[in-house]
Amino acid sequence: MDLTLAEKTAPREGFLLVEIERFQGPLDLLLHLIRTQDIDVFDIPIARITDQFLQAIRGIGARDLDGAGEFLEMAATLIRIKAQMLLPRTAEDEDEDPRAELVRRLLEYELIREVSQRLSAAEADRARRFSKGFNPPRPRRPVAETPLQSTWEEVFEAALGVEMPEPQRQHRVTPHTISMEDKVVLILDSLRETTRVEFSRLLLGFEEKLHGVMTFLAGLELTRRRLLYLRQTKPFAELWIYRREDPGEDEAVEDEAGEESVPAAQAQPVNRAAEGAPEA
Amino acid sequence: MNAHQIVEAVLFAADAPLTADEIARADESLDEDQVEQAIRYLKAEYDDAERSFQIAEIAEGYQILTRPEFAPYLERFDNVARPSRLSGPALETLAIIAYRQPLGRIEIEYVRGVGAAGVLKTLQDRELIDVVGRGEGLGRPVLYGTTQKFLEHFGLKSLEDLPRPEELPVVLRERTPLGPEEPNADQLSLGGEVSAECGPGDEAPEVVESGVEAHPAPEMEGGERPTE
Amino acid sequence: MNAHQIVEAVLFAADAPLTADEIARADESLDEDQVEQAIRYLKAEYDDAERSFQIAEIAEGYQILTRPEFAPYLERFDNVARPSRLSGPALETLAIIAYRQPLGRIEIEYVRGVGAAGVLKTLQDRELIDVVGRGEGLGRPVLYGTTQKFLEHFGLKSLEDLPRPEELPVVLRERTPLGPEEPNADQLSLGGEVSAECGPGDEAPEVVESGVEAHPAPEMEGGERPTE
Repeated sequence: MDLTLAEKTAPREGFLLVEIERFQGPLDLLLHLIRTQDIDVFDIPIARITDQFLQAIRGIGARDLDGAGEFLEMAATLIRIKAQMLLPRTAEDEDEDPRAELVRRLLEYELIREVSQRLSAAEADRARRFSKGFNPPRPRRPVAETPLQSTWEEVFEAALGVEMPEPQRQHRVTPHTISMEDKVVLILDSLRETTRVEFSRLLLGFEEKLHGVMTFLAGLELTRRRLLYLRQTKPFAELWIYRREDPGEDEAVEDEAGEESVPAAQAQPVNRAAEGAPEA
Repeated sequence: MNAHQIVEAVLFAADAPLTADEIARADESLDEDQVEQAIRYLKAEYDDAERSFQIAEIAEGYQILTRPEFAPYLERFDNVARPSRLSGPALETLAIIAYRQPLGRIEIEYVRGVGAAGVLKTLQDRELIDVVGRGEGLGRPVLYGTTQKFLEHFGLKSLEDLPRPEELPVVLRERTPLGPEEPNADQLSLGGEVSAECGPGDEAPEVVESGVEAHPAPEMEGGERPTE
Repeated sequence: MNAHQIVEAVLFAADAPLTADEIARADESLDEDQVEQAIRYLKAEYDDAERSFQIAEIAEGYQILTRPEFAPYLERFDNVARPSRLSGPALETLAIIAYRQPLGRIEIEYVRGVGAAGVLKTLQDRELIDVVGRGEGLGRPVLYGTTQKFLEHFGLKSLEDLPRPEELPVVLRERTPLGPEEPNADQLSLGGEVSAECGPGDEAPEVVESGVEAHPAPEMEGGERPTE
């Protein structure tokens, strides 16, 4: 199903000017696409929206690798829904439109957006009123003398919640199948701190042949999106994947940093289901 | 010394909203009712005399604040502290927590579609949210709720001040529902359910469980603010 | 907007005494004389209405303060002890210190991902933590540890009593150096070095004697990160 991605996203068709930086996440972008085109949210033309979504995030990788995973995750969800829509429905499936969960999320997110705008207005109103600027220091009872109610259980609970910060943010992608979008994430991640990576390195730890195919397709797609280029010095030699810098950017700066430290390709994806996240 | 003078002095010296009960601690002779009466008296006095400040009702309490009309004059001063504004992601995250508390990080991330760890830490450090419990699931995830400071920051009297989901003009909802079936009433459908049946003009239908919990009893007694 | 209203608003919101000249900057239409005149007007108004506050002339300028007669009420108000709880960030910081002590602010901030200066101050004021030594690195950073009072309050016999079950996050169970992968030895991995000599149960190394060192001026800004 992932092959459809490359075919269907014809560059000019239904072109929408979208500045990806304006959006706070994939749902925000999706909401924008639906609202601006006056689309019925209960009957989303999923193929069209998917194409537009992919087109909109095309430029994102180079500038904001950090946020890319979230957008790509949504892209994967859209592609999956699109595929499900094409499948003949069995009797058990019939009660749930493949788009239903997405619709719920969109409606809820829209509501949250509206509330956050209200909050923003309330914040602005409050900011126009000032409290007393100065109060002479008064003899206060030392904090240490006021009774403390916190218990050791609470401290211990907090201890259990301490998380070591992740060395780098990991993209969470649901690895249902070997999807091209997963491979796109893998490649972009690998190129986060280095300018080039060997194709073979991206396959380390993956047994199935399909991984190679999908990684290659992902490489081609990213090449098409002008995020990278592929280089092979002679036939059957190692295929190198190079990050394409923005035209104006100084390549030299980043060049040294990476050379040695290609992040282990297997680091991603993290199984999101394991964290109890609902499946899209 | 009149009751309203004492109340005024306490309000004047406080650096955060105080409840009537708290104010009453200033003197044995005062009780909550007297404090509230004194506040009504002071409000009228300030209005009559056209004071540049007024008594605002915030976070279930009272606080003297300048009237908004004077903001342009005050904003010019370095000596006047201005609270910093929250970012879009921070506001959205707060909105989710305000309506759905208590809830965990995973749920918040699902609603926004993006990671929330950084924003949550920031909001916690600004004391706008706090850990209010732990969930049942794997690893007993930490659950967040809004705080007293949250109400103060937005100048809200209570969580009831937030609009109910049905009251919000939500564009998408105007459309016809997707299907006859009950949308999955799982923990993640604050707006979804409400939206399925009710057009913007209608009265809210019988209140849906999760949507109504939009205003859960906030567990924040005035006296028990988090330290710091 | 009257001149005296503007002057009142400025005096109310300013965090320090202001001279007539400074107050006049609130509006182009104001000059020093008008400000002085407005202040005389306000003083008379406050006297007539028997307000609980007044405009005091302090060496550097003018300031609104509560009248001294009301001091007893404010004092009483302050002294009604209210039990309080530690906030989520405070609990988390305390937990990190309890398990990893002695350690410095930089490391705490690294684990928590946000500034810790305010929380550390709170815990110090509560006498739950204290400065117990200084690290080796650049600037010999202050190291924190828990206090006797910490043990007493939480009913622990000793630091060896701290439960260390499997579920405890590795970062608290093991004393691997903290910091980004490339350990910038000077700043970030001091916990590792110090820990070599002192397990949680031991006395902390080189205890700082004077109380001065024990309570460093809280760098309120230093550690805080901008809101997200």
